[in-house]
Amino acid sequence: MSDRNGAVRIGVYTCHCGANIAATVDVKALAEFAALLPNVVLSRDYKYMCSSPGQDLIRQDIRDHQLNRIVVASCSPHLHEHTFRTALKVGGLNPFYFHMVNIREQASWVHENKAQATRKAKDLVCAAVRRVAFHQPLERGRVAIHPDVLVVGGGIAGIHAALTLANAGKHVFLVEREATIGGHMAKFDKTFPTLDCAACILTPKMSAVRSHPNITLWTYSEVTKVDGYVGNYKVTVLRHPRYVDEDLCSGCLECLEACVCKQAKVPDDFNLGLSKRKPIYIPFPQAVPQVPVVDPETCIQFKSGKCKTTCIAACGDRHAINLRAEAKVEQIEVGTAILATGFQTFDARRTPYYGFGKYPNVYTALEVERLVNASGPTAGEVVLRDGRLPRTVGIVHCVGSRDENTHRWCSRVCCMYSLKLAHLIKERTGAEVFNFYIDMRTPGKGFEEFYQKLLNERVHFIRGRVAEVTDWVFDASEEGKLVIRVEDTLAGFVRRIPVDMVVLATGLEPRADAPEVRRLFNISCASEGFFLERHPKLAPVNTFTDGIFLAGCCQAPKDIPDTVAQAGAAAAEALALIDAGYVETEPNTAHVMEEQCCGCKTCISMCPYHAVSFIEDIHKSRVNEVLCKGCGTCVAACPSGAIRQNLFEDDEIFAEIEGVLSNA
Amino acid sequence: MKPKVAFYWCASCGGCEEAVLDLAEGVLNVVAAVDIVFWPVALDFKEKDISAMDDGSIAISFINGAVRTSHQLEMARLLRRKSKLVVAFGACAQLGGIPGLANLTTAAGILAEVYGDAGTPELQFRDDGHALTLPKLFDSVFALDRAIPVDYYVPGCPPSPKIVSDMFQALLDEPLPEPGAVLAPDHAMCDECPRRDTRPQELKLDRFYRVQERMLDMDRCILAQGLPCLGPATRAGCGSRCIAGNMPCTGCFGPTSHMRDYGGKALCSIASVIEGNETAQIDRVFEGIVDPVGTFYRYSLPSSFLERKRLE
Amino acid sequence: MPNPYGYFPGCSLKGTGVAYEESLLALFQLLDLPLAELDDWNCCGATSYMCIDECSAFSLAARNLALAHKAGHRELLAPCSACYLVLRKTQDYAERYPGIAAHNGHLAICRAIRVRHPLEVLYTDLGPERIRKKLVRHWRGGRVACYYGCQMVRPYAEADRDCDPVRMDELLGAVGVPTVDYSLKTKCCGGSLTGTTHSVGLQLTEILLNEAARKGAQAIATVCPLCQYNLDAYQSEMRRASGKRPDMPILYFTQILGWALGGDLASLGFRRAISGRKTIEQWFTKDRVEKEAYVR
Amino acid sequence: MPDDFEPRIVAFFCNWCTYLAADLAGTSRIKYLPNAEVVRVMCSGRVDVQFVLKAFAKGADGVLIGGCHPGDCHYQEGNYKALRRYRLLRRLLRQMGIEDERLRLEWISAAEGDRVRVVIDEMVATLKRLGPLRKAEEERAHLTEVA
Repeated sequence: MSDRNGAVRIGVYTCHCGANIAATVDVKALAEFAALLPNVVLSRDYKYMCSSPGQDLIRQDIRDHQLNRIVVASCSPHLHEHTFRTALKVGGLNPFYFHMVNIREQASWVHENKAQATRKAKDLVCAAVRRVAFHQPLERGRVAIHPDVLVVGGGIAGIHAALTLANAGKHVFLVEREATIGGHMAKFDKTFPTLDCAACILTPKMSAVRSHPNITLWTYSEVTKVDGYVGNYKVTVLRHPRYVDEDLCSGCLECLEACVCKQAKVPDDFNLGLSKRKPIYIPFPQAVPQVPVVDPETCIQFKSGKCKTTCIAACGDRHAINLRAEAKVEQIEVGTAILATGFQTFDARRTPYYGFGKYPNVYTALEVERLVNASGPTAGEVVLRDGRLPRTVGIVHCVGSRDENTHRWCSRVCCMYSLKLAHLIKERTGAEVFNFYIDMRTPGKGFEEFYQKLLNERVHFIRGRVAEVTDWVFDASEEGKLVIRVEDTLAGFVRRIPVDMVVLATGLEPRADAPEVRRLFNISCASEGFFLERHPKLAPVNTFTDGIFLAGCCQAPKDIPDTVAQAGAAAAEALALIDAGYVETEPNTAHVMEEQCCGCKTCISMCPYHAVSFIEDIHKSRVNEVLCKGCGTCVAACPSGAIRQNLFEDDEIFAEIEGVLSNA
Repeated sequence: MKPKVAFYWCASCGGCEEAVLDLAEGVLNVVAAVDIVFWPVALDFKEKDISAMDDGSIAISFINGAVRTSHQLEMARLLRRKSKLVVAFGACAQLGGIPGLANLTTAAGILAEVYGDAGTPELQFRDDGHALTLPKLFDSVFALDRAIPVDYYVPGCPPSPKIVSDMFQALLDEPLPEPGAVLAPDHAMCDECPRRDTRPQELKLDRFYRVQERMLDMDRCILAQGLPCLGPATRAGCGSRCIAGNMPCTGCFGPTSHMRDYGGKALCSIASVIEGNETAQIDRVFEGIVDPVGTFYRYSLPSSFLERKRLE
Repeated sequence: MPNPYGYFPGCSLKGTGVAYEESLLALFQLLDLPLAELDDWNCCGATSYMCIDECSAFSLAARNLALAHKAGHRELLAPCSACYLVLRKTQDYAERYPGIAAHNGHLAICRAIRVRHPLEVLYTDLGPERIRKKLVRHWRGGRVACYYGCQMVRPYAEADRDCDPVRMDELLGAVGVPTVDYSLKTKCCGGSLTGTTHSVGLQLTEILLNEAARKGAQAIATVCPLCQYNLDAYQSEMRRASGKRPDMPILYFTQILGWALGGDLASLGFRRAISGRKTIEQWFTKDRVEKEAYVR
Repeated sequence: MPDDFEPRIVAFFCNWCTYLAADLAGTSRIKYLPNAEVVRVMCSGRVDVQFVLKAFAKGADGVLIGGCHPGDCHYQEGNYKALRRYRLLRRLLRQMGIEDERLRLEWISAAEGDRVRVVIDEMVATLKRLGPLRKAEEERAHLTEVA
């Protein structure tokens, strides 16, 4: 190898990572072992290699000992490979004369026997030392970043991200599946813990989106295809027909009046079926855009073709209504994308013992959000389905959260919105309100104070997971009521509490279509199904796919402030890329050694990105290194070994294999 | 005076001897240029004649065939001692060759296979005062360079006349090629294949055939017709004689210098261009390859990473 | 003639629950569903065994399953919910914990058998519609509360939904029996507590009876001999315990269906009832049946 | 076979799913056996059959290839290439007297930290049952007759 790279002088650095590594791997022994390996001129161990003294150590040694290869045995390359490469660069060495050995995540943290863990670490270091000798100097490529941004999802996260970017002068495509933006927040009346009116803070932002020159808003639309790579994504958006032209419609809503269906018959999704709408409707008064939608499922014209189409007449010469409208497909190019696809609430029918769907007076929290909402189906009056005013209300916490049988995670917002609803219900009805909780979780600014406030308002709190909501009664006092059976773990006995109304604090779960979205954007999901961030602490809004960022509840349950903060962060990450103008790509691309290529074309069909093409006149294959994403599939497939991959050369991998097995 | 050369055969079929004669009248130039001191198949020299010579007094020894008996080992070592250059001549010497497939079994296995219960002659026997000792049959077959250091390799089963004459050219006058060189082009034979332009870019084979199972189109890429043709992985220089005969390349010219395990690489490549993403379908496609080792290591098992079948 | 279901009666159906067996056999005959009682069957391993020595319990269950396998059955009917649960649980555990299978040879093969409860068989193999078609006698009785007990639906919700089963309601509904919305349909019947901690067991059964009555039911239909016995046998004691005087017939769903499909009264085991005999008289007596026959 | 036999496994993990799963196992402090040593590749599609053969030849008792679940490949379809090669390779290995269990292809997503434990611990157990791949002494004897 030395003939290829001149005399190889390797420096090996073993990191203690405090006790994280040193406790399970004998770092001294490891360093001594490394010192004796071929081409190693220097081997050190140090407490924290990633710290700046640690990095200085490397830089200094490169100068003092003419090191031309560096191996660091510490944590996962996914965490600090970049850090150390930069250190090499500063030290005047090509950053790719470096290899990292993962002896923390994949050794000290997963093994208990110190001798064995150390043996394994030695093998891995030995492999790295052999490998790094073959490393070549490489240059990073640069990819220009298209300044436009795609934001998927028009809830508060998407709205905030879109506005932030637009205000920074970037053009944003905001794609929302529903007929209006606003998401879940638009359904709320008040927000905890400040009890300020959700509409008052949300609707201005919604209309700002609509009117912003830098935002292209596509509601009733879905992303159906994503091609390309960071900086240059080609996105296909399917725009479902709403049968009312957004540009021609003035939002007068006369068509709704004019509809031949005089009274509304269709269950209204926005109010979760608590009210009815017409076949032509607007989701809610403050909807954005202020443009009605025709529902082909229920519109007579669509069903029979024999409607007087009074709506069209009412629209008159505005000609906004076109019942023959068809779906449109838009093609756009963006450099980055922010996923803000949100969550869905847990389906209370999955916990039949709480009687949702069986007893009419069992509600989900979201239904009650609509009930207490001034612009909701009851204009803010909290009444039972039979119109009665509830005298006693029970709020069941953790429905579909913290439960082996449904979801293990805490949904984070339920405790607080339950407190909010308890307050609002008491305020509106004067009813006696019981909260049934496992633990009260109020870790947020002003949260605990709000909890105290509710205690002072004489809202009851019973600590215990509710066993069931039932209608079987012991005595007359329970007649006609719903009985909540629960073990009161503070009082230490089982209680039966008769109430008029039960509110199920359903948790947050990943949207049913999260897997499709994930594949569309080539990102990962965590085990519970929420999108996976690149690093839980250091890259919470990034994904493993460059240029794709996360905001809001699609990443994990969170409240509005956290969502907005994350949306801002995602926007900032996108801006950082855009304003840099380019992104540096990993040089681990493939390339064809043309004199060795026999032109068999095996490689051509290997590449899903069409990065390999066949040059007829020289009868050789060639790799377009910009399109190449560096998977190496073509390298393995090349029958005559004529394709090579930077950083994953055959020589390097064979050396690594021999290394790990060197003392087998 | 003319350089002394020796020819010798170890475990081989004799085809490589033929290959020298395949030079036709060209062989006369060779004969004219050199002084042949040893060639069991053609000339009556004895082993003792070689032993009598001074070390290094032979310019070049051309040894074909694999090493699989103690006597072949002795001869190889003897010729190595007496020669300046040793050339591994032909696939068997270079890679182990067809005899190398014996590494799927053992000496005992082979004898049982061949003689059944007929019994095999004992290693020692005497006849009116003469004692004869049969050489030991090794359990494994070896390429020549596992037995002795080899200076040059000439690929092919057998090497083509062109390759052979080029070889003499290269070795008889200065400057000599790089030590350890394989005396053939260092790219795959697809490049020279007359049908190369008929190889489609999108190849998705949905089944494999054996030669006897399919009437082959004379001028279409053979791999594209569903036969595991190893042309893409095999060193060029053979003159595509098999292709011309409408037979797939079976890889006798062995690997180019850019791969380490010929069969592994060839398998890796061919397995990449098939149809199917589910196990069941994939297995159906591969049913047509009844003997993977025989298909991908036909000439190179002893020089592969695994060298031989694992002992039970 | 379809090939018969393997039939595992278990101890109850030969003892306290004999009315269950009588009516079950009669009903399945009416429906041309042949049953073949398992030869040389043994205790299913439920209750006492299961809580003293699980492995022995599994072995007992496994032997029965192995017998069924040997007899060439693919399905095994277990009318008693306790038997049903133990057999099913044994299969499940053999699946999940190879250790158990190792402990007992039978377990290896016992997974092949499909353990089924008659209620689920009638519901899925026939279904309410086809049963309605075979209706012979029109219901003249009162409203019935369908009580499923806990073991048939939990943890294996295969015979019906785990928290609010409905199949008995639907089957009885199909033959014109009005059922009430009974929230306690899977609550504990007292189980073996009536034998050990009598007062507690009694309390539990009393809750079931009172709530049924409150919902307007005049009888309770069951799918399990233990539930039936608990609800049926101790009503007289409750009379003493509380002021209330429950005297409610506790029937097997097979008795009601059998009657509705024209089963011979004597063969349906009505006379074995302890409580609510008057009501049973009224609802199922012979002369009434003849009258109906005459009416048709 | 000696009881103290510790199998050696060379594990080729793809950078985006299985390697991350192994990292996750670490951050979750999931404990598993130390017999597998990871060689990171960008995609299971990069795993050349030669790598596997090399590992076996150099003394590995088992080889584990870890990739993304079908349909989830970070490079869209590299894992399918890996699957195809694996299916044919194991037949070749069978001919060479190497049991199927010694070469394992597993789909492990970035979220499945515990799956890494399960797979590796299982494989170690299996290999302990199978014993060393190279019964050193007599096999060496075979291959060194000429040396």
